[in-house]
Amino acid sequence: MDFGFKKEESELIEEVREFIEQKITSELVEETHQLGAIYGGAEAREFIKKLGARGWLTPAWPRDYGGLDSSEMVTYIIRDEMAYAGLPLYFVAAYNAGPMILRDGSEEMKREFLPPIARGEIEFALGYTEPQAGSDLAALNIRAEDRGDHFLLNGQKMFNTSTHVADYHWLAARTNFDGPKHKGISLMVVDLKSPGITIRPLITMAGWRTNEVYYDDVVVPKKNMMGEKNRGFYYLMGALDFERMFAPSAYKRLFEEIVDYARETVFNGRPLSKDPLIRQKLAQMAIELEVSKLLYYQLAYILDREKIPNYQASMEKMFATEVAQRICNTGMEVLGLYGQLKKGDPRAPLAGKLEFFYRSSVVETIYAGTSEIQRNIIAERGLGLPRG
Amino acid sequence: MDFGFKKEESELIEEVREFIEQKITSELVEETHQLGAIYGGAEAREFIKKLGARGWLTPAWPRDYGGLDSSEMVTYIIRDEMAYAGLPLYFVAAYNAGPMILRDGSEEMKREFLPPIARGEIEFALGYTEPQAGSDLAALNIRAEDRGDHFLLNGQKMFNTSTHVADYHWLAARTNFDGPKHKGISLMVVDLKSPGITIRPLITMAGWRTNEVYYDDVVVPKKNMMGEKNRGFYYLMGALDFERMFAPSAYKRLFEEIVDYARETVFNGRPLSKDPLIRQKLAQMAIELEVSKLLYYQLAYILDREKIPNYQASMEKMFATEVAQRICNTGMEVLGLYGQLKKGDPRAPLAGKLEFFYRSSVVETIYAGTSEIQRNIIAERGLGLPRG
Amino acid sequence: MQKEVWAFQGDNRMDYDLNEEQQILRDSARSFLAKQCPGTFVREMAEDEKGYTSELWRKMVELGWMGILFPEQYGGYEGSFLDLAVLLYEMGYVCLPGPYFSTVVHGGITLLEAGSEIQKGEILPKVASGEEILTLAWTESGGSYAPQEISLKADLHHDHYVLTGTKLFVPDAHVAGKIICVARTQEPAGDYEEGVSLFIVERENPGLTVHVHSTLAGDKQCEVEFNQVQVPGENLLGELHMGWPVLQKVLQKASVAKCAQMIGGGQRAIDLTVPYLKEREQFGRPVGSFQAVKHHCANILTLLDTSKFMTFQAAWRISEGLSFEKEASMCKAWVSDSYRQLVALAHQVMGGIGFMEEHDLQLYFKQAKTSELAFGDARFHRELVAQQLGL
Amino acid sequence: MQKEVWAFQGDNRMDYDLNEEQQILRDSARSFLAKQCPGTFVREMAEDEKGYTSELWRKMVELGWMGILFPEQYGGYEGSFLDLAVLLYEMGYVCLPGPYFSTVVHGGITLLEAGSEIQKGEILPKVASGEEILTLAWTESGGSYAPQEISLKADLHHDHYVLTGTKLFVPDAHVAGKIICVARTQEPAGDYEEGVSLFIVERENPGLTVHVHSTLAGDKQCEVEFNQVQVPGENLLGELHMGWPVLQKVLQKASVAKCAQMIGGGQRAIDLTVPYLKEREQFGRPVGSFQAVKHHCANILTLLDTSKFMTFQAAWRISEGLSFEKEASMCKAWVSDSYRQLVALAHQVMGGIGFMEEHDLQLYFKQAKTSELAFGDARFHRELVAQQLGL
Repeated sequence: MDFGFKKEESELIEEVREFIEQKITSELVEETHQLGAIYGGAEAREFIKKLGARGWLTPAWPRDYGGLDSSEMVTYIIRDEMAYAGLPLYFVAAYNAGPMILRDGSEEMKREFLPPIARGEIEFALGYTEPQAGSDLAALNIRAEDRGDHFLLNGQKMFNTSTHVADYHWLAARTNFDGPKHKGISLMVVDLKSPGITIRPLITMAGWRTNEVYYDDVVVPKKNMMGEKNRGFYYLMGALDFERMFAPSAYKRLFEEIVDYARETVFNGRPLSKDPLIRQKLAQMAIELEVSKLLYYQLAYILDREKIPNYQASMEKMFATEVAQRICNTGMEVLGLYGQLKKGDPRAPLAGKLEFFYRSSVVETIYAGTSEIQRNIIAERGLGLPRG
Repeated sequence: MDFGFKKEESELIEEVREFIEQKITSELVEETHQLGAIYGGAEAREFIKKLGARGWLTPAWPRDYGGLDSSEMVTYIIRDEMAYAGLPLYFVAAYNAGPMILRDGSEEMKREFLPPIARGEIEFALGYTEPQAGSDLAALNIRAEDRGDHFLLNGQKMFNTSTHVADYHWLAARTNFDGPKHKGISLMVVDLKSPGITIRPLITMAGWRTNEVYYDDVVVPKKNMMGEKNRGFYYLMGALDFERMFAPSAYKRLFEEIVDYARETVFNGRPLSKDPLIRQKLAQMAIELEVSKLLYYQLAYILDREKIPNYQASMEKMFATEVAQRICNTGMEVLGLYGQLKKGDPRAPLAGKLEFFYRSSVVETIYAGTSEIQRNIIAERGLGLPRG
Repeated sequence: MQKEVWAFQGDNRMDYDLNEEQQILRDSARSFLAKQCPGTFVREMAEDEKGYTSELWRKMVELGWMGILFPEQYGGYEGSFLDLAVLLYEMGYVCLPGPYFSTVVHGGITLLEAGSEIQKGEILPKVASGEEILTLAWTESGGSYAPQEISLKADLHHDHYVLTGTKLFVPDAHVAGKIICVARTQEPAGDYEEGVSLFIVERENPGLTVHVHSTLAGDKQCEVEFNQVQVPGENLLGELHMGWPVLQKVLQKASVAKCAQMIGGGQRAIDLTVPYLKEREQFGRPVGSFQAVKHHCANILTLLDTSKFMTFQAAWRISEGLSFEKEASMCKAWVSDSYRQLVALAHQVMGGIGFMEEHDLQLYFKQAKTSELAFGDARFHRELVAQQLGL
Repeated sequence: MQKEVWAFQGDNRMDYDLNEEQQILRDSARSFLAKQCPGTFVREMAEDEKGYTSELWRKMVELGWMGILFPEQYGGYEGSFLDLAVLLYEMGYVCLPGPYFSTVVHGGITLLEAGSEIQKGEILPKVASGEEILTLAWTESGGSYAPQEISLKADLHHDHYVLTGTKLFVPDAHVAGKIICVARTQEPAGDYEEGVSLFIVERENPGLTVHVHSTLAGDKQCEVEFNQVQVPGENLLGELHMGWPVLQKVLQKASVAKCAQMIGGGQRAIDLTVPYLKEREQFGRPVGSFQAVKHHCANILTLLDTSKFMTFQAAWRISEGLSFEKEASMCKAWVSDSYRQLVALAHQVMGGIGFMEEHDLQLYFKQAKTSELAFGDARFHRELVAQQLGL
């Protein structure tokens, strides 16, 4: 990396790289590949605790709650290095639920959840999406009935990744059944071992598992509700600006392997890398990765100035994920017939990695807000164009 | 052309080519270039009459009104050959107004206007667009007040190309000022020499002229109204399916000149045409032109079966105009620094033709329904998707 | 649903409709395959070692599909190339697994192009009756369809040839009875197109080993190793050293045949997507009413319609006995890119549900990539178009 | 209006904001140029033979803009490359015509890179005081910035060189006092980068004829014919035969400078478009509320923001004395394509009105193409990036 980091940041990068190099195991990589992220597995939990022990899960948090009082730039650096290493940190506890609790949770809740999150001891899974509420979160209708000291939950969630390995569900549920949809949602922490929860696998075309989660008379103590009742939608919308990002180096690593392949593979007595068309395409990908990098670190820059990345977060997510798909397509062009060979085939280049990314990258422009939603946000917030 | 035309069609193509070759003059080409179409100029009127004399302006019309009782396929062939020759026939009288009169006009009106149109003696200019009514035609508000035996017109039209050279204005005006907008429009033929009409030039970035047309107490006899009063919007919408098209060969000719240039221009001891990147791009353009051709003749095919090209007309117009712009961009890449040299510069390749097309092609995806409008139509009519 | 548009032959002119017989063929194939080949079957066959079932194969034989292209004398139906295209469209529509394409297109067309009367008389009737499965072994370690690729050697020893080398990405070789093998019979002296020959090789031949690749689509492409494989002299297919011109024709025809499959798949991707977009609501309105979604769909339909026209223009030219080289390469280049883009857009408008293994859309994602790569991708065919343009 | 985003230097790290001085420079340049250089002036200068007015030139001199990059000893302001970028951004914002860029960037930077103390001492103060206009004559009939392009010959005759050949696309040569001419002083023996030298040539030199090209943008690019032009030996700029490494640096720096102009133009294209889209109604609602229009605009903003970041990363690296070759080429490649696409999208959302000559948007359409071609287009720079990647 040659971004002109501060000295201490450059040193941190080295430290993180060294750490990863020392602690990474082939089992961890394999487990992460199977799960789609470094999450919930035995190997991952081990590794995450080591990361947490250094404060690297939550460097920007206050020391009181287990952070380092450091910067978002440091967080972004660590997450990008992890992505580069094939260990993407999409860590709901540290990056979605935690920051919301930090901002809007009660002191009791902070004390209960933040330090173990920072130590990497507990893992959360996102509980937003439902069959009828994808991009349109306000439409969610899992019911949380107020029963005095607890809520009674009934309903269904869908595409709730990691619920089968996480400890807690970071749940958005409907607590008000009349009035405007977006004024009746609350956020709560649900122990995934609670009686009445059934988790059913949904297998994706990447081979990863995601889940349907059924709630059948599940009891959730009121103290587990985050912030004020019925204000969950506002917390969520506010949080999106903070949490929306895509670490570009997940695909940078893949790109570098494609470049190596092009250099090493000789056809008709000439390395593929000398083919003018391939040169152009690979150079273009290098440029787009560079652009992604600048968009990515801009977010940390804005956050560290205590401003809110607004349309910029949408732009980064949209751009970087579309670059990701272009890298896969370019790689497929470079590899030709070989591109379709899967992991395990003795002839598979990149050990089948590209075949896998080609499949899995399909969802990048869909999950966490489609590219279409991001473009709406860019136009409306970035340019002030009127809502449809 | 190698489309598998019928024998008589292939013969016609030869005949048209021969005709063009014999009758074309450099003055005509220059005049057409200046005006943006073969229209209204002294040379053009001469040529158009010769075309009309053979029935080639309106081959599909009944013989009674000056046609040949031939097919739309023949019309499309002639228009594409003319486009290829740099003499694009966007002939409002023959292709917009005429067919509407033929379908919905009174016998009197047919007798008055159709034969001279077929003979190429009179020329019409489109009078639809207004400052506030571009894509949204129903919003037009030039006023035509009913004064018994005539209408009294007041208001303004904009981007009404050719009004300064044509004989008649094919005008859409508001004849009902209450109720739904689209139920108050009528179509009429207005003599452009009528007192009260002022035509002001608007120069485009292509150098062509279009016009603002001001109506100030202009008298139009009622017999000049086409069909029923207040049903103009429906006539217009119905006609769009029939008249929407873009002859792909206007840019095919340009493409062929770019190919010739690439073959003939040697850099570093090698013709540009041997450059792998240029080969790929030119091949792609050839393919897209082929696609355009099939989309184009599909329209004639549908019309000749007395069906209505519906989303297909939108698809052809959208696709062919976007290909047009890609051809210009590709040409600019091939020509490099030379691409910016204008007609008249001694060093200008293609006699500056690409520089001109690069500018003028900007409007192709805008006029006569933007690409966005066409995509709406394709999705709604072609796939039955619900209106926004 | 939108009206299906075809681009077909009429009175000496390329026509945009099916004729009556083709409509009957299409309808019967559509209803037969809908029953016989649901998505669950496709998934099952991707995991299955053989990749097809004898039962379905037999039924397809009974319908006369194996001999659709062959002259009557070989037990065929003398259908046109367009008829074959209609059938392949329907097979693409359901992602039909199994060795139909390799048998009838790879094998059948190559035999029709180059086979002697004896060879055709011996093999084609067996194909038509479902007894024989064929394939064609072309690409080697370069993964290319260019003549430079051919280095598997065939040496003449008295009355037989000895073949040594390795072929990759050979479809269905693991179940084929006969493999047509592209071999080099002369060292290239400048022009790689010279000195290439074709041989009919029994798969049971000792010295021949087949290993099934593990591929994206779970189709059966094989690595075939020829280790001193002895082939009788009469198994030479076509003239000695003159195999390349045959292969060029096979490549173009097979490309168009592949495109027919692809546009069937493209149609299915639309049929899987558009009805869902009309039903599914977000923000209180159907997803398909959002302009961004509509425009993606307009692009999808454009990619499909144009792919259909390009495919059927090329197929029509082959049927009519007109030149088809340029049109076939234009077609494969256009459809290869378009189908991939079409499915990518379909995934985008479907959202999360389309990313699930159990949703059939992913089958077409895989079919699109596999088909794009078969017989040369868009880049490969654009280069052929450039040559046709005299560049 | 959206907040302007910049990508600028901070505490050792690339920063995304302007510092205070740069903000002042930007604001004063913005208001000065808004007054001095409306669209009417740009159109007038495109028709004008000279292409600029002495009056405006003098005012720019008074503002110290000519010497912004030069050391104080030469009458300059010792501004950083980033300061220059801020100024060029504003010039691009109004499509400023005239020889500023050729004088300060083409001429000034080349002299700073390669000039002797004597040469700099003689010329730079005159530039700073507005007396001297410079340019650089590089491309010839191939229209390329590659070393193979250089074939104009400079032969040594005792104490002077004789230059013969033709240069094309030389900016503002018709008004320049001095033309820096890239010449071949040695026949290429394999490596075209060797044997290239730079010469300072007086435009008034007999044997030198200048013809202004007729170009898309109406900027003044010239054909300059050197017919046995005699140049004194001391006018050699830099070392004999060693001109190419100098030119490489000039190319990269000038590319980034050009990009700074381009992003200014891109910003203006947005400012011309977006307010109109909020006002103009069609179908009873603002055009800018249609999702298709919004998405075009989102793409426009993305093209602009990313172009800004790429430009200022490269400019920042130049300012900081870091390596900048890769970043400069990445930047020129990205911005060249992005600016053209941005203006095309702006035209598309504006509709007919943007196609009118009198609408300023067309000025930016032309600026985008001209700038894209200057110092190598995206393809040219991608090839340099490929080399940087070790491909």
